[in-house]
Amino acid sequence: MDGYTSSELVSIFAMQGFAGISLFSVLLLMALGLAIIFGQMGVINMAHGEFMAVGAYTTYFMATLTETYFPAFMPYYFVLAIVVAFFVSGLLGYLAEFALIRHLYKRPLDTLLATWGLSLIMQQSFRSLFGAREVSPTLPEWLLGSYQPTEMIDIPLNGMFVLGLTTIVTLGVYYLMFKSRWGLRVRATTQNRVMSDAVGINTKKVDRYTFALGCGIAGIAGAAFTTIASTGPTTGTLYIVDTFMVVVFGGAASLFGTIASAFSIAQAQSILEFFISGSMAKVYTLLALVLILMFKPEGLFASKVRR
Amino acid sequence: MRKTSTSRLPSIMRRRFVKGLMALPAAILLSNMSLSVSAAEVNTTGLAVTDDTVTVGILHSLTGTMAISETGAQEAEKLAIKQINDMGGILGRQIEIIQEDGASDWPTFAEKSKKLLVKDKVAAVFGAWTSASRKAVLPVFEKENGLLYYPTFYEGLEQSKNVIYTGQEATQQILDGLNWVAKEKEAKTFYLIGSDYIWPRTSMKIARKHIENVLGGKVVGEEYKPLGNTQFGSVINKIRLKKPDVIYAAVVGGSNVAWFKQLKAAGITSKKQTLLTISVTEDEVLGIGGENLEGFYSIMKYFQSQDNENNKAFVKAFKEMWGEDSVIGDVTQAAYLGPWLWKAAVERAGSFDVDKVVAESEKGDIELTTAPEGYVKLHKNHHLWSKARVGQWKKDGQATVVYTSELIEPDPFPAGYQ
Amino acid sequence: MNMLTNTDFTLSIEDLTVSFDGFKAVDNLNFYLDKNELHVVIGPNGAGKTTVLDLICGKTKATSGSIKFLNHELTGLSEHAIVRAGVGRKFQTPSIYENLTVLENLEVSYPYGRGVFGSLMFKRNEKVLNKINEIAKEIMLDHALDTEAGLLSHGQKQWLEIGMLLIQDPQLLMLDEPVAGMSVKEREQTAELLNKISQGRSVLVIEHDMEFVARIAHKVTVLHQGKILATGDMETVQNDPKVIEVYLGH
Amino acid sequence: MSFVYEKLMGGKKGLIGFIILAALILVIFPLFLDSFRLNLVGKYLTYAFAAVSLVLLWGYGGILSLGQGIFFGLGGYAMAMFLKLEASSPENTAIQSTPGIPDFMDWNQITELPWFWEPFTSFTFTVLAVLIIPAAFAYLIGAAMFKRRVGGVYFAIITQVIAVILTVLIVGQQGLTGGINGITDLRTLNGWDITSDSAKNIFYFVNCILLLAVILASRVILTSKFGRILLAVRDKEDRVRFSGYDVANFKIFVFCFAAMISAIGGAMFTLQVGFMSPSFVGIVPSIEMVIFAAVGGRMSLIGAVYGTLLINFGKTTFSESFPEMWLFLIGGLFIAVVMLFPNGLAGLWDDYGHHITHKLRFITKGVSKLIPQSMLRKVEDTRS
Repeated sequence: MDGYTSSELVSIFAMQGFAGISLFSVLLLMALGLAIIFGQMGVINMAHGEFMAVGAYTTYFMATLTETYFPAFMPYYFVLAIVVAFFVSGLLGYLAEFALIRHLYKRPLDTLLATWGLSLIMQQSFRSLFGAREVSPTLPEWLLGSYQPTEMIDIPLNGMFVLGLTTIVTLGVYYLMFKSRWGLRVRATTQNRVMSDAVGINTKKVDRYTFALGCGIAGIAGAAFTTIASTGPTTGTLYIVDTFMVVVFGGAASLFGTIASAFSIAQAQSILEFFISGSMAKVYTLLALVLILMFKPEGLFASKVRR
Repeated sequence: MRKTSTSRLPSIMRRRFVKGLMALPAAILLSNMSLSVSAAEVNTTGLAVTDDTVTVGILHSLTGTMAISETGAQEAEKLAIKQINDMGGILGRQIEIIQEDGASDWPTFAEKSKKLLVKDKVAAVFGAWTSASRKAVLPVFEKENGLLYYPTFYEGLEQSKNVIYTGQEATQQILDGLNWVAKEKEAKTFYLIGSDYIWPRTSMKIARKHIENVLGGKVVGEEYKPLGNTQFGSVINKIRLKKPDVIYAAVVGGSNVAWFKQLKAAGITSKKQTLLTISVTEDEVLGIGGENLEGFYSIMKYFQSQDNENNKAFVKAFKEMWGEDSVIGDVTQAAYLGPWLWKAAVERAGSFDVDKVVAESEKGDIELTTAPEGYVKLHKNHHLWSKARVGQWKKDGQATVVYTSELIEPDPFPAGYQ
Repeated sequence: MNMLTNTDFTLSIEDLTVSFDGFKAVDNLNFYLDKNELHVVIGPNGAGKTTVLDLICGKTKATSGSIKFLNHELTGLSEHAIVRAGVGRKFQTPSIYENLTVLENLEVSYPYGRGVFGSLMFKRNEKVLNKINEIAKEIMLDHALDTEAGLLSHGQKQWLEIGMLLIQDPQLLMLDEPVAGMSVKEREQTAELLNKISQGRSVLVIEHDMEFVARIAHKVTVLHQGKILATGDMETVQNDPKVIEVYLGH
Repeated sequence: MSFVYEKLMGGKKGLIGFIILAALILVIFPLFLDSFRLNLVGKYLTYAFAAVSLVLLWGYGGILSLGQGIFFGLGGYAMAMFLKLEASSPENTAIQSTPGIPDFMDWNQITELPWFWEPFTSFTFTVLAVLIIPAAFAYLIGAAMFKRRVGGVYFAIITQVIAVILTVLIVGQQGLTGGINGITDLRTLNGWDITSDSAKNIFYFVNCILLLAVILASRVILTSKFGRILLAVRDKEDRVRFSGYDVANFKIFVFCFAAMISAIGGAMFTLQVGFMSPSFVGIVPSIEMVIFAAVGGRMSLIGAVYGTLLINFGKTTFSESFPEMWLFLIGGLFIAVVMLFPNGLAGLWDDYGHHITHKLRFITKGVSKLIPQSMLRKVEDTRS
């Protein structure tokens, strides 16, 4: 790397580091919902990407609404949109659990197929409602552009926003799943349904709300995603494999594992992309994941369980 | 299947332009056009031609990832056909449309094109968008001796008897734009970035040869991202490190949106950086958002803002038929030319027979003076003579044309660029 | 420590330890099983009984220590190799193929055609059928050969699983709670069955039902928190103050 | 004889089912469909190979592979490479800067045929490659996964990721593979024009016979002790292991066999359709193949063929008439099959089919007596 001044290299290094962290926060936000649904409940939700798209479309809808009727509210709508996205996706998740998933808890591979069917239906619904074109909400000014700590360093504002959002959601999930009374019930239910029933936990209710929570978080991820990319009917399918890889690689039931896995995948990919072409970077990253999973099938941070 | 309207906008918005549809001008029948020639005379090969109708096919993706891009093209084709019908049709026959959905899936394109040619016996097909779909249908058209009007600007390196290419081949689009940026912006160093498939790669190959051999410039980076990729952080940092005079981009589809949003977020805007792209038309801007593109340049043969009478009439008619909110990009305009070029060739041949229509087209003197982009002429090699234009994007999603070339001869197999 | 390396024990377990994330489920265990001995392991819940069986048959990997079967080291072998060496194991809940008939269940367990191609070429000949009939009679299911295994009663399922082990003629048979969920009559029949099959092979049984243990055991070992508390005949063990403490103290 | 009857045909019920299927695809379709539709059916039947392979793998073995597209694609690509080399003779490609190599290589500035393309000039090698390369690849994946006891959901996800990797690789290395366009414009097989109608008809029958042969071979496997062990592994893997079987070997074998079957389908696809593209390798086609098997009935080899035909007919018909409805319908069908009819068409047939066959036999007997042969021919004419 000759021909570059050291301050140039330092700032590139800093920005490259942030690119990795930014990818990390995106992956983590996508994976959190799935970590709950797949990791805690054992449901393979192939429609997870579509629940993200629901969040993204909700944001788009809110943006259009605000632009048309309350233009003065534009700088603030985005925060509200995230909350609405959470509830809309969550509500749809609640309904999906009620209609489909609850009949399939004993057949995990079948949840995969049924949710795939669900994802097709959702995709067509997006197309019928919003059209085949990709859409992008108009973002508030404060989300555009970059923060310049020095002359040469630009830190994207949307990346910082997603990072912040991811931190909040992660802490929220941690509190909810591991510190709250409700999280205890969820974990009890997933570990021993019969026993949980016996000690008076309404396991059906727990299932439904857990699934809804996972979908709701997917909705938040979708909303956040509109700051980075556009949304189309098939957007969800683009992310589903990456999302599953993060969760599986981290060891399905471990929140810390999901975080570590998102971090290592993001850094690996972002660094590889800097040195080799994009396509091959993706191939190498995925290949490495598959190889590692072959040697450690239970993922990075699965705890040893006495069976 | 027959389809009268496409749903590409939220239904709340759609209601508005249904009214526009109703208000379409009544059919203007030019009676002198309806020559009374029997079907047997104008059709010796068993095409779907009756004494008062002729059937054509439209084959674009209505579903799947490509539906986004192909919507405009099929709308323009339907507009042209409607206008031709209102003028009395072709050889006194009204054009009927059979539309098939390619579903963004190449094998489906092949299957449907075969159906259109073998079962429906259509006289011509307007359709295909991606290179891959064209490659998939090409053997079918050659085998069944069909006629395809293909609207997309593409990589060249092809010339089939059975295809008329109404978009630009790569050299037409690329070379003049590069000359312009080298001269106007005194650009010496270029960073090439594209999606990873044949069109960007071939275009970049031509661009690189032109930059290195003709302009005496330097390519400081060349990068391809998988289709659908939405992460450009690392590439943007590489670009920052190389500090090119010009970023030369051919990113497509959903990636395009991510690419420009992230450029803007990284503080790379037109204030500091010249960016020239060959993959952004008004259609793409709709998704990317004008604010993310403001000040960057596209090279195309057509921009919606072009100021001439043909274009004003076209834009007005298009909006009347498809809604006030619709935008028109380069491919949409090229698709619009297809039915008109076919009409001209059929009328000169006095027949719908594919061989005769192709023979007329290959004479190299079919011209359209009414094309929205301006004057175009069909070359012997099945491509169009056309101009290259550089447009600078504005916040409202429209471009200002800042440069227009001379009429460029199409050269699908450019010597020195292969 | 390796004094006993070459012995005539069927099974000798020495210094066996396994820990799950620091929790020692089996802690430095030493245990020996004689030829033709029917040995019962008892102990409160969580004592590590099932884990010991898991370790012997290779389902769980030991952290340290050695398990020798007829002087062959078993730790490190895969499950199927351990089975082929002559160790059979019945699970706590009956583990049979519910969609196959009794006959097919026994046939799948028949110790020939165990390789991929062997199984493709395997023929159900006279010899196989005779053996199946013989075993079926022994486990009192000869009348139900064509019944789908899922339709059997709970007790019959337990017997079928024992039959699936017997057909392989193992030197060491390990049974995890063989009479759980059985009626009084079935218990008696099972006790008889066990006494019969323990002739000519060693049998290791885990059981809670003291009455049943008393009926069948040659020797009893009490396990507590992964360690051996007492070993001996039923009477000795029952009178051991440490054992009484463990069982009553809880 | 009893071997043939029991093993190949699966007894009386199996025999009838097999004969009906054979009659349908070998006699009825060719009689009643024009060459365009027949060629379409031929294309669908190539997917049926993959669906049949999933019956073995998923229905019986409980191993859900979401990567059968990998093997379908490998088989298809092997055949396409051979045909492309034949189509790229120096005379045909004289216009290129390097004549004699496939056109897409020339566009990507490749001036020499890559080493791994060389052997595909031989037809014998190609046929072997269609069978062996996918099987060997499946062996690698299978050995790595099953020996490490990766199964169930994890296996499904990992096969899916491998499908993604392969797709990205094919698309990214377009100079070597033809990229996203795939390998197109295949015209002749050893000098014989494969685009002609007569060639397509011959391929159709070859395809049908291969498919029927694959079904029979699968039946031999399923009726052997191997088949029972496979079922046993699906239901109680541990028990099988503790009966002294090396479970991984059984899984590897069935995975390799399934890969080989899918690859035959892929090769036949290339021959009949005239090109191969990465859009058959990825996740979506792989999951569609599972749909075919699920709709047909995951435990029924013959059902898989019907499932494939039904879905594809549906897809073609609906996309011609109501493209918007198609995804709703297929999505709904998928959910319905999983939730309401886990045994698919075959299950419905078992529940209600006997009444129908009974009635049908009665009707056909009556009809054939009532209607003169000439009229039957007339019906046929109006169809085409």
